[in-house]
Amino acid sequence: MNLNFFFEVLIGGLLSGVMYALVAIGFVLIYKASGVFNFAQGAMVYFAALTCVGVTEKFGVSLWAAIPVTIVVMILLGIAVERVVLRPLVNQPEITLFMATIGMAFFIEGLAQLLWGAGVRKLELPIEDVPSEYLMEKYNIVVSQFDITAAAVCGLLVTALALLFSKTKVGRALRAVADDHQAALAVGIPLKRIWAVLWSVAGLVALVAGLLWGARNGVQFALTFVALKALPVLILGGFTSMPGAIVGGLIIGASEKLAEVFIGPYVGGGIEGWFPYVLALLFLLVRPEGLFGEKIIRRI
Amino acid sequence: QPADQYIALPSYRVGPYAAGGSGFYGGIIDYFNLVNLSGGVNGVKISWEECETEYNPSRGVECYERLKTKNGGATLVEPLSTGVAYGILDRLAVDRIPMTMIGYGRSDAANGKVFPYVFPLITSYWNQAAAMIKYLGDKNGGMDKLKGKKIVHLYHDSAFGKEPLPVLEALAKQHGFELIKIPVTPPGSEQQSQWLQIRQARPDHVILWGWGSMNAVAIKTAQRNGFPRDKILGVWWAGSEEDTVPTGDAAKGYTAMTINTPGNYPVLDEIRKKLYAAGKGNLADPNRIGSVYHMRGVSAAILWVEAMRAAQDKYGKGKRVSGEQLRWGLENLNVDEARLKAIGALNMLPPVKTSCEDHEGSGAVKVQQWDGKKWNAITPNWIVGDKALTRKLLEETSNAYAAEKKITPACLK
Amino acid sequence: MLYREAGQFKTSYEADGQIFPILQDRVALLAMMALAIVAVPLCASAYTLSAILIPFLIFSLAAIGLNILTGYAGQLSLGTAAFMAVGAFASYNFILRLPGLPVLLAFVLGGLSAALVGIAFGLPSLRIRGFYLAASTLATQFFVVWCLTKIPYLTNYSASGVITAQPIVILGHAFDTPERKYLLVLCVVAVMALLAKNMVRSNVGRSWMAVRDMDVAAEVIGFRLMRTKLLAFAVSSFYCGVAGALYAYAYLGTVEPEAYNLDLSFRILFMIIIGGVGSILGSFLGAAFIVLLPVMLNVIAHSLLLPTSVASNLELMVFGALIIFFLIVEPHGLARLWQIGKEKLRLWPFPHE
Amino acid sequence: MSYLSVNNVEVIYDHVILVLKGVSLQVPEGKIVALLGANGAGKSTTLKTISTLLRGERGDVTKGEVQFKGERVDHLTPNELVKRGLSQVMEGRHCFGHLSIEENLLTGAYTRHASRAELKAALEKVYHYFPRLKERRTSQAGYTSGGEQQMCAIGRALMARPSMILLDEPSMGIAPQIVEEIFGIVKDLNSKENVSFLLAEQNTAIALRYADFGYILENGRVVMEGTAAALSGNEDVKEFYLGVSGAGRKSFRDMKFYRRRKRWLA
Amino acid sequence: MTESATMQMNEPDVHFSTRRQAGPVILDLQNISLSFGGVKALTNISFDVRQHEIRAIIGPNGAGKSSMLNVINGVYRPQQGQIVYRGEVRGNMDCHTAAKSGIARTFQNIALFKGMTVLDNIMTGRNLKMKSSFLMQALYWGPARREEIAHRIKAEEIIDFLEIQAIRKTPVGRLPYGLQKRVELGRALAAEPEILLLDEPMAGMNVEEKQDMCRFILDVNDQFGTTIVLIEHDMGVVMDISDRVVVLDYGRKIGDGTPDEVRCNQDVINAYLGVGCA
Ligand SMILES: Nc1ncnc2c1ncn2[C@@H]1O[C@H](COP(=O)(O)OP(=O)(O)OP(=O)(O)O)[C@@H](O)[C@H]1O
Ligand SMILES: Nc1ncnc2c1ncn2[C@@H]1O[C@H](COP(=O)(O)OP(=O)(O)OP(=O)(O)O)[C@@H](O)[C@H]1O
Ligand SMILES: [Mg+2]
Ligand SMILES: [Mg+2]
Repeated sequence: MNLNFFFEVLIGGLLSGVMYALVAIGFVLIYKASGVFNFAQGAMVYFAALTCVGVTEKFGVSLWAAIPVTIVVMILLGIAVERVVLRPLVNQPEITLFMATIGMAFFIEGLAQLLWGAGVRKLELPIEDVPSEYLMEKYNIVVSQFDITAAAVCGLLVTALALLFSKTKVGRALRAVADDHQAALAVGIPLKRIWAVLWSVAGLVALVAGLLWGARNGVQFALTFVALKALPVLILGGFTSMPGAIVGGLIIGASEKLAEVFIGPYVGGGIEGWFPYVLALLFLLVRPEGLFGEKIIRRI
Repeated sequence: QPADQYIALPSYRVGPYAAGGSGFYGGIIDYFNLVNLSGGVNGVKISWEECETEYNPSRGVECYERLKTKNGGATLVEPLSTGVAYGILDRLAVDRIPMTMIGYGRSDAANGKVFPYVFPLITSYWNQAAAMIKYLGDKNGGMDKLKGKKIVHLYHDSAFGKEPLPVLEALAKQHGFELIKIPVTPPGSEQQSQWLQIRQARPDHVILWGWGSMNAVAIKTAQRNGFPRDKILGVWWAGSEEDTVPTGDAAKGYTAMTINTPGNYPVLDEIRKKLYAAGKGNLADPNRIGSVYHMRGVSAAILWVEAMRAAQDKYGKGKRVSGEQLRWGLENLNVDEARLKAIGALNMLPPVKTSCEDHEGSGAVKVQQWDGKKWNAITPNWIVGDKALTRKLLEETSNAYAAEKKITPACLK
Repeated sequence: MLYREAGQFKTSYEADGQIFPILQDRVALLAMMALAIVAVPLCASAYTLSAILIPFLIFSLAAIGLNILTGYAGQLSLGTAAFMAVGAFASYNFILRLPGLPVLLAFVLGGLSAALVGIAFGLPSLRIRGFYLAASTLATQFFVVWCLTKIPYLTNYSASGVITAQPIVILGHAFDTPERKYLLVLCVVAVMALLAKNMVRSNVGRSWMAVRDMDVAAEVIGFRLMRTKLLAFAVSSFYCGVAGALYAYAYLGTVEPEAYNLDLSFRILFMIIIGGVGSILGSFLGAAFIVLLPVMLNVIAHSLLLPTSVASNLELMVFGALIIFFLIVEPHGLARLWQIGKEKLRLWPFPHE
Repeated sequence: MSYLSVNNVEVIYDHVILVLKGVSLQVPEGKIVALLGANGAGKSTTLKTISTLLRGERGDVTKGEVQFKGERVDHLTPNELVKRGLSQVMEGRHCFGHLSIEENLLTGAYTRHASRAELKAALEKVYHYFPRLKERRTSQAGYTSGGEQQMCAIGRALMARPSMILLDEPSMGIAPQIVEEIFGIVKDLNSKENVSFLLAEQNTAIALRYADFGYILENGRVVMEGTAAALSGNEDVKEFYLGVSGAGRKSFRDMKFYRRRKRWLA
Repeated sequence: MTESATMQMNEPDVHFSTRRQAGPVILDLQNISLSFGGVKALTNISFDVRQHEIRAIIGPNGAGKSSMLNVINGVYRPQQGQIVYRGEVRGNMDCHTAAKSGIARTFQNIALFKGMTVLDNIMTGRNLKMKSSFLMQALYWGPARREEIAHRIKAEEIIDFLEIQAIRKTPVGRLPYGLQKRVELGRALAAEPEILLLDEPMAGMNVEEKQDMCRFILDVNDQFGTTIVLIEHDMGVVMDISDRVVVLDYGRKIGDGTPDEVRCNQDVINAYLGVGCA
């Protein structure tokens, strides 16, 4: 086996994994802080990216002007979600909230296309998506500059959010909310405000993911599907852990690429669709709460 | 009995494939409106109704069932979706409504003896694949030059992506090139591993049998891995503006198959002038007039209208024809260059001549290349692949289908 | 005060254990069945039968299946469509390979195959819980569909990987018209719904619910977690498998594995959540809602003469909004709403107890 | 003027189950008021109505109003109520299972803008009241014993430094010594910091011992009210809530099978 | 209604004098130690339970009482020590086997099945006695139907006994706390256990309700001869109804004996009771 090729696949996988992690973070954020599995995260990624591009197109402004506008839109969306969906559903079972987020996903998808049209757009960030020449010459390994940048952004986000959760009073309150809405209300945690803020932050995370994924693949409806790539990352890393998202992403990314390249050809290929899930599942058999997830308390 | 010629359009304008759906159905409706403005088909106005399928087979079937009985009964249906087409395949003969599958669906449906009501007009996947190999052979300086070459078939891992495999495999054997099959799991938003494999294999050509978002990702990932785009040849589903625009410059030089010669045509001008200028165009964005999907829609509508004329010639001019009669019209199409010229669409699509044995009627395609802004045809003439080979395959599989379904192959009158 | 139990005394536990202890309910149900069997095929148009009622019934069956697993046994699953696919493709192969096999038996065999697959993929549920399990069930979804596209034997070496359902012939009668297909589906669904109702009101059902509500306590009481959960997976997959076979045979006809994609799994999940998690009736209500709502929205949107793309997007938005709306009005679904309605009716004219 | 007053409140659960049928009660400033009543009388519901936690349980207040410090509060959020100084200890503990005991306590101080030192002092105070919590401070609350969780819930409410506390069955599952201690703390806070209490309690004897005033709830109605002394002296209360009848306390072993069940009819 | 139900269950109150005498040791716990990570929940605890007796376990919060019950019915596996049940050393056993061998229990934090009705909850208690296959149950036919009805009759007896007829079809989630405790007792009774483990069955009840509960416990003990292990913080109840009491503190046993002995044990007074004996 060609070792160089192996490393190329490995590195490519790790970097793809970071891209998955970027989406997974959005899930973790909401789950960790409210116990809701936010199915609409993918739709939010699409919505954010499309809004950003839509604004540049419609008003003829530059991307840098469109981003603040999109941020405002995402914050408004976060507030609206809290007001319209979450507030009336306080203290309901997880599955109900999960379902509500599916409803939201439909709504947001429809809204995005209604506002900006169903067309496929391009989004160009000032980072070129070509192999880094330095690495190419030095190590003869093809790694895109873009991916490296994305990895850096992702690392930054995770660090910031992990700090938020572990070091601040708000972080503690968020975890409390995830455990017990009713008790969180009783101790005076302002659920409404916290949720609005949280969903706004999730919107911003979605924007970052949307920009990077959009620049990578074009801004189109399929952006909503990247959520499917993030799910195995999520269960492997643990729903409640920011670092878990990154580590899970790396593991999933690398192993899925290696599997596809080195095992795929023997079984007809295309195993990337289920391989990460099966891998994560096997892993869960050993640790049912994922790598870094909070232990599920089962006690009587 | 209403006087209108009513067409059922189970369309999709939301969801992952909305971009294609809105262009295609937009083109159809634009052309219908144009025909109606000039008095209809020998005075018979065309009417139609859309129904959102979201590209979902089950909703598509519901749409079909709902639309088919309206306005005195639908006389034609076109779902632009393999899943929906399969879902209603069995019902067509019972309902006596012809269905066209312009450039998709099962290739062996071109056998009118087994599938009397199904029309994969212009080109099926098999003929398209054959034409692709023909083009690649020509490009290399003759089919014999293909010997020893490596061709990657990078495909959407579904019925759609696997459809051309029998043809490609047969041709690989025949011409001695190596066919490397690499599947991409739908929806294909990540293709790093596939392109690494491709880079590793160093193929001479890559056939991109992709669909939807998979195409843009493929082109981008090729760029990221430094694979030259002009070595990639896409199937027509991978050859629209929707596939290249989002990739920015990455798609420059990328080639793809098409059944329409890119460019401008009198019929499009007319659409601009008579419809869009008057605010009656169907596309939200007039810049999409003449885009690949739009043109394909217009082409579809042109063929249907010609079929209506043919049927009216036989069954009574100036009168609405029934589904059965329109089926006859579709089976006896003869749209030659002269006719196309009269319509204002000369060269926009290849001439089409159908018969009971051949519901496809052409099999001719062109290759186009993206220059960063628009598509340009790079083959002056229509390309036709090894039709004898596809014919043989077609007979085999369609007869197997007939046996399984207990159908006695026969031409309808 | 038409609807009341006053005066309807049960003198035996047997009488009290009936599925519908209240006379009015029984009468209503019988009337409905009579209507469904006699009147509907006579009066309903082919469109209503083949585009609304047949899919409605098939989806109801799948929803019952999922409801057994998710609603009763508490194991959230996103792999329903995969089990449906197994049922369909297995039935197809059984009929193909065993000529002369009765179609109904093939459906049962299809269901059993789905049950086996269900058991295999249910094994992780012994350790994995909640959303972790839900996400893991996606493995089933993707893996099964992948197998169906990769193993040509399963699709009888069809070039494109589609199967064409064989005609349904039972005892020499061909079920080829919408009316007949409808009657067939109706019978299958009615019988299976009855069986499901029996299951959930007897010990198996209680074991599922016990595991759902508090698995540790269930174990302490003496239920075996493994057997209970796996049985739930098996029964649920059996139902989904039969539904999948009907979906192929009585509805679509020609199917590709893609027809059983994640989207379908989600639609069935919507059905049970909207209809009522843990309610057989809810499965029907949910299926009706999800089948009818888009159709209605579509009709309404188009009658408003909006541009089609606007109409389609609005449709999607309204659909999403309505899901949220119903969840807010009644998180326990339409079945609960129905029950509250009945309770209100019973108390009428007083507003509450 | 009373500190907290509940006026003629009616509550319906799930649109059909009428639970409170016009409950009115008052808590004067700096007093301890006991809310007594059998299982299902509606004590917890009353408390949840006051703290507006009812909404999360599909309960509706269909009539009546709640006033706190002379202001109508039934439309406020629990968070605003806590900020105004009204905290609740919910029935059934409701600790945050995944948070450690100390983190649980700290969430209690969420509404306070306290410095680190102040927080530390507050924590120490709670630990002083409940030494057991100090031992278990780093354990996840989900894994502590029932009684420890109960202490944690009470401690958490104290962290907000409320001026009024709604206590729902503070003694449940607590060892007798600690029960006395808890009531000692209540008295302590009441006399030293002028905190008012409304406590729903099943342990009538001890509740009446510490309370100034009491209400008895039956079937969603207030059937008797009076000073604690008056209630303790009442024959019915003695028999049904204190377990002593004419002949003094009866052994639990010697209960008759058919007791005269007196119910107040309102 | 209440009265008639009670009537059929109980003979006139003469049986106090004829209370069953405690029999031989049925359950013997020897040197049990259990710890979770660093927390030692139980250290080297031994005590026994005799047939037909009411054995109370008391102790301050976090002493390890509930953990003890969890050890007895197999939810927790002790790191050390052995359990002799009915004369046989019991190996590592899971809770299913414990249930099968006649140990039933209630929980401190009510562990009812919230989504089910009272009747269904009680019926779950009888699951080990149900034999018909699930196919039969699906058909609800023949033996399955007869079995269901037979068990229903048993369940109804318990409902009558506990005087909860009026709520038999109410979902338990809606019941007030006290009634839930009663239903939980019913579920445990439905298994017709040999040993009944009760974890604070009277928490959150007022005197009147506690009296009811005591009556139920005594009756069960009396009529069916069920052995009862009881955790309770109400000393009045414990001292009145139990035959022998074990006292735990910080995972250690600090006292064991009749209520009166325990009440006057200085260690117990220091650690738990606070007040001396009269
Ligand atoms: N979420 C709910 N849905 C329906 N009914 C409820 C709900 N919560 C409580 N109830 C009913 O309301 C009545 C009063 O309940 P509440 O909890 O207020 O009683 P309580 O006096 O606190 O009793 P306990 O002493 O047992 O705690 C009970 O009959 C109960 O069944
Ligand atoms: N699963 C567990 N993991 C970690 N620690 C545990 C676990 N179960 C119990 N403990 C600890 O063991 C100790 C004993 O707990 P246990 O529940 O047995 O107490 P208890 O005597 O029942 O107290 P209470 O009267 O408060 O219910 C407690 O400190 C508790 O925190
Ligand atoms: Mg209460
Ligand atoms: Mg305990």
